[in-house]
Amino acid sequence: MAMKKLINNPDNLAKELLEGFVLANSRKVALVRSDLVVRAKAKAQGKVALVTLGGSGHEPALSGFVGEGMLDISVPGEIFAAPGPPRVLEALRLAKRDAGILFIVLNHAGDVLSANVATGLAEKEGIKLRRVLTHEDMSGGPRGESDDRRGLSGCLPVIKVAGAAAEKGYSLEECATVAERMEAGMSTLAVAVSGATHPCTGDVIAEIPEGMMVVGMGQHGEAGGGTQPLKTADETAEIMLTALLDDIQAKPGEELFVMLNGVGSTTLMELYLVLRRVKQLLEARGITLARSLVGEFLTVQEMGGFQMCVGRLDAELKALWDAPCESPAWTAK
Amino acid sequence: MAMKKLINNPDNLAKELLEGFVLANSRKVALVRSDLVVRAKAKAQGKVALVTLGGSGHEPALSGFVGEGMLDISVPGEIFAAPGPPRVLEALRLAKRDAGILFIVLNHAGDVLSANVATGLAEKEGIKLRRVLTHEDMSGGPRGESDDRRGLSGCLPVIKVAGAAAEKGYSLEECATVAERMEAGMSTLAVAVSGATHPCTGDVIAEIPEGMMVVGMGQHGEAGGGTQPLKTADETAEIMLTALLDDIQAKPGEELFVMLNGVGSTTLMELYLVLRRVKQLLEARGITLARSLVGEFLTVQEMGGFQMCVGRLDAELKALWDAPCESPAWTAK
Amino acid sequence: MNTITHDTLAEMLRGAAAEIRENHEWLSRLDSVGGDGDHGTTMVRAMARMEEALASSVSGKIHTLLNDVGWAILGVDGGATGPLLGMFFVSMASAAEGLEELGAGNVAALFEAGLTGVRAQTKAQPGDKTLIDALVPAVEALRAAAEPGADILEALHLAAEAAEAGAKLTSTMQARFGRARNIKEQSIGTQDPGATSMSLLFRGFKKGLESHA
Amino acid sequence: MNTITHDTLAEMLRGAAAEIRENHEWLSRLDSVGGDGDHGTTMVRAMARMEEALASSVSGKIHTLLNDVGWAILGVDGGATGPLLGMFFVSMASAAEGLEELGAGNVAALFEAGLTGVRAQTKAQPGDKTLIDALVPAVEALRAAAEPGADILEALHLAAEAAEAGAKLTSTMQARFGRARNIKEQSIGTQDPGATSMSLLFRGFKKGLESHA
Ligand SMILES: Nc1ncnc2c1ncn2[C@@H]1O[C@H](COP(=O)(O)OP(=O)(O)O)[C@@H](O)[C@H]1O
Ligand SMILES: Nc1ncnc2c1ncn2[C@@H]1O[C@H](COP(=O)(O)OP(=O)(O)O)[C@@H](O)[C@H]1O
Ligand SMILES: [Mg+2]
Ligand SMILES: [Mg+2]
Ligand SMILES: [Mg+2]
Ligand SMILES: [Mg+2]
Repeated sequence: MAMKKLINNPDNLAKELLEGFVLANSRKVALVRSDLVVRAKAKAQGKVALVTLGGSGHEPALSGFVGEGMLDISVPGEIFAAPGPPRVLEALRLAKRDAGILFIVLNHAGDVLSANVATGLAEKEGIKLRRVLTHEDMSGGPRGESDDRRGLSGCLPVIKVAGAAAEKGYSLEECATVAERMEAGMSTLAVAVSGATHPCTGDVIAEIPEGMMVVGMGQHGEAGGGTQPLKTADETAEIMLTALLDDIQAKPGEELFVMLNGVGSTTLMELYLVLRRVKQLLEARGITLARSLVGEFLTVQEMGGFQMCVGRLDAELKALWDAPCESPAWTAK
Repeated sequence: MAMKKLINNPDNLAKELLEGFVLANSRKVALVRSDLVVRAKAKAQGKVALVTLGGSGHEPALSGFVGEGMLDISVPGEIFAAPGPPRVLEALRLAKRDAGILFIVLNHAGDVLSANVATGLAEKEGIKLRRVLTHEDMSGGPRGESDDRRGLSGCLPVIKVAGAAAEKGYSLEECATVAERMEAGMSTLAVAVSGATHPCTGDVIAEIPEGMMVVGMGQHGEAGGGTQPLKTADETAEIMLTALLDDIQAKPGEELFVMLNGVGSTTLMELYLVLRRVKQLLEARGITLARSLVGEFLTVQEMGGFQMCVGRLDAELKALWDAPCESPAWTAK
Repeated sequence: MNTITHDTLAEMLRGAAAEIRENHEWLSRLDSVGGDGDHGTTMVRAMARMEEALASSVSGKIHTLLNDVGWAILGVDGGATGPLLGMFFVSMASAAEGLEELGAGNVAALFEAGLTGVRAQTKAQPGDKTLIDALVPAVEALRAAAEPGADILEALHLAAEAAEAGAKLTSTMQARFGRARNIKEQSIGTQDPGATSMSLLFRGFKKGLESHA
Repeated sequence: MNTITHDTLAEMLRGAAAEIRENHEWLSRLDSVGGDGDHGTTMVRAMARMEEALASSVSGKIHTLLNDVGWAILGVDGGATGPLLGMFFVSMASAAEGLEELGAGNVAALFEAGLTGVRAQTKAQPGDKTLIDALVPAVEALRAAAEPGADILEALHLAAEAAEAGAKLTSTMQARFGRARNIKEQSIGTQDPGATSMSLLFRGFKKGLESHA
């Protein structure tokens, strides 16, 4: 089937969508240099700044996480492609401050390479920064082999708590500790039920056979095992939650958050069914569903499926999770 | 193609999704009687209450609009089917207060009939209420023939301003005036690019031919003319905006809001492109894009396409639009 | 048969439920042309509620039976059908207050009240392609046959025929109410689902009565 | 040909751009097996940026030319390719500081510096199915041919052959870096797109030099 997308010239797609994004969220975000997304109202210089980078085409991620209590700057790339190092360096220069920069990087080859080059150059210029890598996709490989686990939607909880910490005046070291604790305690697993098309090329991203679903797919639908007959919401919830709890070795008595991130055409309706079952299963194991988050945060075009992200919360992380924020994708009072 | 949805027994779908919805939004909403959605923290009795009703399967609508500064109670029906009058009557009893109830009804046969019966019974019980009908789908027929225009996503701006008015202590009459002014100045047009499946029956809702789009489809994809070759985002924006401005007879110098409501699998990316073009076109006509709202508010499962809703704003409506609110689908500080 | 008791009426209602259940796929198919394809499902749900009400309504009173059935159907989340069909029975119930059994005249009067109750809910007129187009001729046929002492089975037979003719005639009409009005001229050529289910209800009333006779 | 000037180098780079442009669909096809299918597009974008830099780089200095090209490619939003290829040229530039023309030994030294620059960015080793697997043998071939006074065209010919052989060999390897590592064994049987484009670059360098000769 041919692509059915309302777009203009694919070459201008990333640029045009960015314009529209800022228009739609003009009270929260603004553009600098026409290609860096910053807050509409800058954070005080005395506080740690949060910067991230990543490809476009995953809206609202990642620029949708810019705002009070969350990111200071996002460097959006082309569709599904990390921004090049020079623009990332510009962002780091823009964020430069004595308090330092918490630089959050999702583990994808392009993002990491671009971040590496930019970090090297920034450090030569005396820019103070700490890098935090998110790599919580359990389908990438065994826990501990961080290189093999990609960064999926789990970046959102990390950005939320680290952003809240920065807002509260935590030091760079403290912000990094919070981010790393959140990251270390979490794991994400994706399920895909239907594919999508690349908005620029029209190519099929992830062809899912009729009647099947694939558990353990990455952000762009790269193949990755786990093909099985389509299950019910309850069964799918159980398959995924069981794997995730196993991966983070959750124990009775613990408090967890669960985030369900719809990647495109899967409805909120379906995600609510999954959350309902997740809650029942956690209860049966004596685990508390301390916080939940259901919506579309990091999408893959019109792909069908979702990512389930599960992670440990302690008192501090809960307080940071609950702290006010005001970004296009997450506003809390 | 067979349905690819993560659901359980279709007979329990509406009930289960409601459970998950409340779980996911437990700080904002709660259930009464297991089938009425109310605010987690009730509004003061001295203020006007807002109540609405409508079928499920359009998440986050309509229960996602319950919360501070918006609705007090939503009566969710079965998938795509209005709730029966007895439950609506229960909701009106629950909301009963001297300040009165603003009862917002979307113009669909089932909703209106159910609301009619419930209203008749409620009035016999001495429940004070004012009904506001939203019917802004311009594809239904000529302006003025209100019976033929359905209520689409335009209910959201109406609920927003009326909810803010109620929160500010406006009287029932004043809330109704605000709601009706907002409603009278707006118009909605839908475009569909790909169909969906009914989550209970698996039936196809709106089959859109390869390479085509349909402008002027209703909320459940009932047929309605306007089939044409798929256009670019810019062209589609222009076709729709031109028709809408014509319908509300917008003039240079006016201030309008534009809401782009994705109905399912159409991405935020695409909606941002459309908004970008809308802004350019409005500017060319000397019209101000005073407010915009882009997201998925009233969906039709995994259908591809969106609704464009355009309406007049005056100073009071702008202030009410900007007022704080805290509902699952719209939170503003 | 010259009179109908509480139990006979219950049989009639059960007959209607059976008739709908047998034809629900057709109803949904008709609804999928201009509507949302759920009319069969909704009617089946309404009938299930009706049967529950029949089972639990133990007063032995015609008024109460009809009222319980009406409220049960109102309780269905069924789009247009719930309120219209629910009010149909609720209004019949009001007209049945105090009656222990029904003669042909009572039967006509009850159905007239039902029609009035439906028409209070909608501006739809005959010719607008709705259930009204089956209900009006059915009620007229009942009234015409309602001589004192007339055979009720025969009257219901005529009513069912009239309802069916009315329902068939809706295929020549353009929908002006309900979802199907959105497809305008394209609604011509297909029977209205609501009119069709109304005619099935009458056929079911008749069959139910027959089985009891 | 024993020496390369600024202008000859520019010709080599143009040759590389032409070679990529001719084969970009193949590159994307290779990338769609285990990656996201954009490698051809990204390389074309990178080459367009390179040509812009070639056109606007007017210093006449080899160092500046390579540095401008490197930064232009870094500026491409191109996933893995931009940083790796950009740092390749930026690192070559550093090694070219002060040089007005390049002998065979200089050429080998520059490409060695480019390789070092790439390897500073990634932990990928030979055998991991990345562009390293084409680049390492190419650089080795250049070094082996780099007798004083050696023919640079001949050396580049050998390097291009070595790169192509290296790229072909990647089809026997399992990807351990980049997106393709996600498909594990399934990556065996297809050449690595990055190694392939690297071998195309070398073939293009050679062709560009040939055309200038
Ligand atoms: N406003 C109305 N007045 C009279 N009858 C109506 C009206 N709206 C719908 N109907 C009847 O209801 C039928 C559709 O019922 P159903 O499919 O169950 O409801 P919905 O349209 O809400 O899905 C139509 O065929 C028509 O006969
Ligand atoms: N971490 C890495 N180290 C070395 N080479 C890499 C790495 N990641 C990717 N590559 C190379 O990049 C190629 C893919 O490039 P490209 O498709 O342009 O980038 P992306 O994978 O970001 O879409 C791979 O074939 C591989 O040769
Ligand atoms: Mg890529
Ligand atoms: Mg319906
Ligand atoms: Mg229907
Ligand atoms: Mg790629």
